[in-house]
Amino acid sequence: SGAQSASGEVLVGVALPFSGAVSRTGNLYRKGIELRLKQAEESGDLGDISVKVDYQDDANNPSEAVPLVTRFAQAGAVAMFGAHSSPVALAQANAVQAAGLPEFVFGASNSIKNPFQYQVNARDSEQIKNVINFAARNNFRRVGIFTDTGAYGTSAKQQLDAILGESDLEIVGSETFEPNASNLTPQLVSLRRKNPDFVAMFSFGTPYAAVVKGRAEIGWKVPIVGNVAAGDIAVGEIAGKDADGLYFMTPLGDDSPASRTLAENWAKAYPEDPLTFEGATAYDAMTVLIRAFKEGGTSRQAVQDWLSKATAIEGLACGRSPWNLTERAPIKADDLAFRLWKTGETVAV
Amino acid sequence: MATTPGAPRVPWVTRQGVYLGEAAAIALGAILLAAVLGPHEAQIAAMTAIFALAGVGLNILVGYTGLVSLGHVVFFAIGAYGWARLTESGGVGLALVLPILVSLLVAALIVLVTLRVVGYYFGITTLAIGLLSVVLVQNATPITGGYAGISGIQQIAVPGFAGPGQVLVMSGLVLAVAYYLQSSLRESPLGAAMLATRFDVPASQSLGLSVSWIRLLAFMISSVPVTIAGAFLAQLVHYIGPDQMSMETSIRLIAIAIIGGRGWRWAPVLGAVVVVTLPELLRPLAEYRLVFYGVALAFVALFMPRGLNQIVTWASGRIHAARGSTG
Amino acid sequence: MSTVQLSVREMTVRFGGVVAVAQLSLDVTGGEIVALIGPNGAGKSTAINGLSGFVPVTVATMSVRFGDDVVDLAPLSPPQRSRLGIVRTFQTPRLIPELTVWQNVAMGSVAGDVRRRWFEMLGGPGLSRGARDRRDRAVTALAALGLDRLAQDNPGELSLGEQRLVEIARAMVSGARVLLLDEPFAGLSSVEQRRLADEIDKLRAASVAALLVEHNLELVRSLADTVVAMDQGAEFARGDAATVLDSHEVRERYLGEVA
Amino acid sequence: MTELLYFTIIGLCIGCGYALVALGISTLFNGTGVLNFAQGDVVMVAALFVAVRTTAGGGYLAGFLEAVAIVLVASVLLGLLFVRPALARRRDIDLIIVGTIGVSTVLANLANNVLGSETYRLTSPVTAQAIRLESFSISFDYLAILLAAGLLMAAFFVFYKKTDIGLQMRAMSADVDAARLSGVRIARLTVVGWVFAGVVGVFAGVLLGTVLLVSASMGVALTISGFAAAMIGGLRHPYGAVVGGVIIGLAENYAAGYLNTATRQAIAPLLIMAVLLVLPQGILAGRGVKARVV
Amino acid sequence: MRNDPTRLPAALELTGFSAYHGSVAAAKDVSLRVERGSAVGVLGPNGAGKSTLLLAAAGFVRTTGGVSIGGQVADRLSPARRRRLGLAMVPQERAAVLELSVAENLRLSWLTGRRATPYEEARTSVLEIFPALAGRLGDPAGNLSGGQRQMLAVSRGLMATCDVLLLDEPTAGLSPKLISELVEAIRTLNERGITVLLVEQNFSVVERTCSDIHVLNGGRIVWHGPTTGIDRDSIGDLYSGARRPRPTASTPPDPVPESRVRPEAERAVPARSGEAEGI
Ligand SMILES: Nc1ncnc2c1ncn2[C@@H]1O[C@H](COP(=O)(O)OP(=O)(O)OP(=O)(O)O)[C@@H](O)[C@H]1O
Ligand SMILES: Nc1ncnc2c1ncn2[C@@H]1O[C@H](COP(=O)(O)OP(=O)(O)OP(=O)(O)O)[C@@H](O)[C@H]1O
Ligand SMILES: [Mg+2]
Ligand SMILES: [Mg+2]
Repeated sequence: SGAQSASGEVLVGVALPFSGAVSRTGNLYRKGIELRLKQAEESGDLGDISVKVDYQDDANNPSEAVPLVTRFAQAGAVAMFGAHSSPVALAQANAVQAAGLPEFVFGASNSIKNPFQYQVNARDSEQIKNVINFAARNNFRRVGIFTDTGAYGTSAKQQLDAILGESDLEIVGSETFEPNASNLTPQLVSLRRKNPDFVAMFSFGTPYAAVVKGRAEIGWKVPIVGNVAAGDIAVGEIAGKDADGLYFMTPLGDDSPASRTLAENWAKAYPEDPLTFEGATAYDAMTVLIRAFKEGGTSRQAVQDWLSKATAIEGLACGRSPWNLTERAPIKADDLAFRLWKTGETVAV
Repeated sequence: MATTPGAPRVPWVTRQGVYLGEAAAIALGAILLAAVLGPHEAQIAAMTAIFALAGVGLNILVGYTGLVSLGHVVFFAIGAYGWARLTESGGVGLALVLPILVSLLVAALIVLVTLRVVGYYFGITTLAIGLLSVVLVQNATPITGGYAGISGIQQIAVPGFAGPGQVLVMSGLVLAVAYYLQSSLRESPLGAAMLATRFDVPASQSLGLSVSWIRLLAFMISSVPVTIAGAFLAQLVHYIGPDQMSMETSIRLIAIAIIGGRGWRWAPVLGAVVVVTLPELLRPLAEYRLVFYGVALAFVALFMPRGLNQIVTWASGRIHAARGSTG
Repeated sequence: MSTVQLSVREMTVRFGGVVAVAQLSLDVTGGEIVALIGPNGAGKSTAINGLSGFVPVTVATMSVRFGDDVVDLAPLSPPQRSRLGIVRTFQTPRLIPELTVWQNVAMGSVAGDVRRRWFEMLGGPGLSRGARDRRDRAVTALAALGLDRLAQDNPGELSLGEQRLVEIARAMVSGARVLLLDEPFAGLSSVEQRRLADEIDKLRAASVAALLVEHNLELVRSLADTVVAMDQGAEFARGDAATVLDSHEVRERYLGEVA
Repeated sequence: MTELLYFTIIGLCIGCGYALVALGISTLFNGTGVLNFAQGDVVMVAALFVAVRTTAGGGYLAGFLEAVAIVLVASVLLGLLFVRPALARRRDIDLIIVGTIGVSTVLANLANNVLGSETYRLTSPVTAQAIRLESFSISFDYLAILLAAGLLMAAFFVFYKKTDIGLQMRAMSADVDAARLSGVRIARLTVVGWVFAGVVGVFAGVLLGTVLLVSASMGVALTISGFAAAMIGGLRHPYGAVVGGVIIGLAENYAAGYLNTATRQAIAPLLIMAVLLVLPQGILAGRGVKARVV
Repeated sequence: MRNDPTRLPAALELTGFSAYHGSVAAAKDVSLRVERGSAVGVLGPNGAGKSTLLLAAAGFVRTTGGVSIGGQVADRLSPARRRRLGLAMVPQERAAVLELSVAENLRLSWLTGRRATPYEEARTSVLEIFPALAGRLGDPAGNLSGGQRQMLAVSRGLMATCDVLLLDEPTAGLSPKLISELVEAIRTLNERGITVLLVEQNFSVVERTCSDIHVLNGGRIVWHGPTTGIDRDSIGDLYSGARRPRPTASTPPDPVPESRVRPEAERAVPARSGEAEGI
């Protein structure tokens, strides 16, 4: 348990994929955490607390991720970051609760309900509500659903069917695809047969590139609305012009002062890769944790208490309104701004 | 080499006592570890014991019969999901027995489908079966919970132990039993028959051994420990999902048998230590830890065909020699 | 023990175009040694393969008789025939590499034990007992062929002749009622040949039915009661050793002596 | 109607893509008797390398040549790795499978750590050109794959059936002992076999990279498709790879276009099982009289 | 002996030659000399070390001592090199690649040989000796009968168009008719100046072909001399109490470990590692 509160040293565990297919995303999160910590140490707003972070590779695999929770717990960590994908978060739920270890998770699934797991990415349901807003704004009625068969797509698909089903949108078609499939055009063709006004696509990063490429190959001009992951810079790099007409949402506004300073600092720290929601959410989560240390205390119990009661955390880069952690999912639908890919760049809409 | 003509010195042929002793040692070791280790170490130890248990199955299949299955994750899944679902609706007893029966059935089916397929083709067919089972797991949402998997799985409570320790004790005990049975199987007529079919089909047929039957038996026997291991994995992680049922898991299982020294009775245990425990100890290597794992796999498979057994026999040979020279 | 008789009528074996065995009929009775001779490629081994079930054949009848009850062999698989007591050796020895020599020989009687002594796989005292008497049987069989010095070796370390002898020992312990021996003497030294000949001769006393394929005519002459000579799959001479071996056709078609 | 035509053409090309991987696998198998679970990763390394170079501003062809050089070196090293087991006649399939899987793990993770975990798509000189039918456009990249598969298959056939080295390699893959006793230089030819497989791998890499996403983690999926193709067609048969590949390519595309993705995922495994159940040696292996066993 | 100026170099000469399987010397301190165009017989009980001796001379087994082929020292040469020097061998086991066709087997053997005569020519002359093979050129060697395989094995030896031919029990499994034809063939080889070292169990074959005989037992030469100097029965006496090679205390210095060409030998488990025990 958090006997650390006496000493000035606190341990924070980070279990993210640093190897394998999604290691790039894992490293983006890590950069966000590191940047925030560096600033905190420089600006001295950590006071006498010194935060030590233990970064471990969970290979995005539940069987590896769960032992890491006990590892951190045993080492006396007072909080942890983890779970790039929802299954990992679900697997860890039991362990974090047993250890009383609060965790910031990046998985977006709605089935993550554990009182110790705080989802710093917008839940699927929130992102999907935003899809409805999008349709309303462009007065689209007929929606085609396109999701991958992996963790991201499948967890979103249930929500899509449910929420869009209740909305006044008409689901004309629903197709799935393998994230690493050699070719996606057949599914797109059969989706086009239903001629939807637009396609709601939920997946992670690079498959968006494959899809827009496929869309170009079959000569289909339909607009596609993706989730936050559609903003992955790889999409622009790979698809270039073909990505035009692909919309995505991001919790990262560009109007708030916090977001602007973050953008500057990030550009200074990591000139090679542009700021995306991954870096930003991780950065914000670390900010929250630091607040918890200062205002709550540096024991697990204290951190958990503080987080579970935090109703309005100001000055974060992500989200329009202050974070309310009582439902453990601070980013809501209208915290998400829309952006659009244009010739390899993203523009606000 | 050869002995003096006339009276051949043929060794004491079975070592029942030895195996019993070793099995007991495994069981005691597990209990001891569960008592002294912290939760994290206990979790790793339990994971090792679980994979060792599964390794017993592959050791029998690969080591005795020479069949390479890249699809044994099927039985892993049956065990895990079986336990997860059946314990939800009460019956622990049922959750223990039913999956095993299902596995035996599936094993029999697989063998029937692949009866005429041999060598690499067999390996690839089982690989296909493994892939199919993953697709199945992903799509049979009512049973498997699809990609979200099943969380909050209960475990067998062992009085006097906490958390992972309980699983460690249970899997350790089962492992001990499996170890003993595996070792005596090796020396029983059936074990010898398996070995014969592994090396020379016509010869074994001329000895009256029906290759298909032996294959069937071997496959069914090997499926049981893997199934039980699956159930223990579900108990240890309290969650089960498709990501744990990937082809990579199947490969791990074979790797355990090969690295340990397929056919050797200690292969599952030592192999599991290398394949499961070592990577945890290698965490300092960060992203190069898998590179190391791969190198180990390739090296052992290509240059140490009898795996760790080779090292052990070599070492014991050295010891013998030393004794000889001194005394 | 009831007398055994293996009999086949009009056995034909085809491989694509090749007719390896044509309309061959044989009777081998317990206590009798029948020799099958003929030039290379005559179909002798194929005949043995047919009788032991290793190649598909077309036959009028193929059966084995134990006393009064007759078993039809045609539908039986090789292992089934072997379990009936029809045991063969191979022209090129086939031993199990990972077993020592005596264990290889012990394999001769393993098939029955897999069924009768299946409980051994659960360990327990039964295992040791069964293992011990399998071992003893094996070692005596090896001693009979003067191979006991090899008992502990690995088949991979044996010379070809040694391997052949071990395989024969394996066939001997199987308690076979019918033995099909494919060129057992090939590659054996004169000493070993004599020793093996004695062992095969003993089979008579044990009222085993033996079919012997052999090119060494002296041995055939000394061992065989009946000799069947075949060429290109078809039988061309049959009778007791002396008459057949001295017959004109055999000398011409087999020995290649032009009369 | 055009849809069906489109699916068919794409299926053909993708299938030939699988065939390119499969050809690498069966080249090595027929040359050295080793079934290589790392072929997909060899392909990946080539593709990823070219991708990295081109994004860094290098040319497609230059990258291709550099990739050839690199893979040549790697193949020689790999070949040397497999010489000792070959000489020791260590052919147990379990050892070969685990050994090559080990190699695959090493390649995949090294690529991830050295070349990075980004995802790319190659653009070749002909990427821009395309045939159009109605709204569909089929890039020349696809046709290049079709062409390459055909040519490599022919080369493969000529090499093994007509050349003396091919004969020696076939002997070696069939029976190392006998080959050695016949004076075949095992060590040398083992390396040669790996080099050929490597070169085929580079071709597969640079061509496939233009039609699917390239990343360090793509190897295993490629290997599996390659196996499916090689096995269904028949490992020993020169045309096996292409026949098998095309069958899978078409099946997958029709399944995805007219049924659903679950079926598409299941179709290749199901095909493997169905085909091997009926023809245990693959479709094209059934020819000729069954070999003598005893 | 080697550096005796009065004699021209022997076609094949072994001096103080030992061959090892692991630490076991299967042939010990053998010295023998085969003159150009002559045939020498090696006899011995089973397990005497005959095959090992031939394999060692051809470079497949770890050895100590001297080998010279046509006067050229070959101790360190690889099997392939020795073959190209004109030393061809017909082994007792694995003498053909069963998966390849008969024709391919012949070509393979010709390829790796010296290629003194063109392939077609060599093949026709070989098929004259074994017409039975002529009809089977297209079939897989594995489909041949035992004796036909033996014919193929010998033919392969001839295809290598060599100076020295090592024959390991070439008549095993051959029908009497073919045996006499093979005897003729060996004689003609000698006339063509090709040297033959013949391992045999069939004494009459040796009698009919060889000028000299070496009798091997327990890895050592226990008798050697002209063929006329010995008869069947006295050979049998030399065999009696057949001794097997024993592990030698001092393992040989030779660094290159060559594994004996034998199926599965690699998998052999030493009797000590109890795993293979108990049936
Ligand atoms: N499985 C097979 N496929 C094709 N041909 C075969 C097969 N088995 C045997 N043959 C052919 O049938 C003929 C008879 O073969 P078999 O082995 O019976 O001869 P054999 O009498 O044993 O000769 P040998 O004395 O040389 O052993 C040979 O020409 C052989 O090539
Ligand atoms: N790979 C091996 N490892 C260890 N010992 C071996 C090996 N091969 C052969 N031996 C032993 O070496 C001795 C000689 O074997 P070799 O094959 O040379 O005998 P041989 O004279 O050819 O007998 P045969 O006439 O039966 O062919 C035998 O005692 C055999 O046990
Ligand atoms: Mg024969
Ligand atoms: Mg020999």
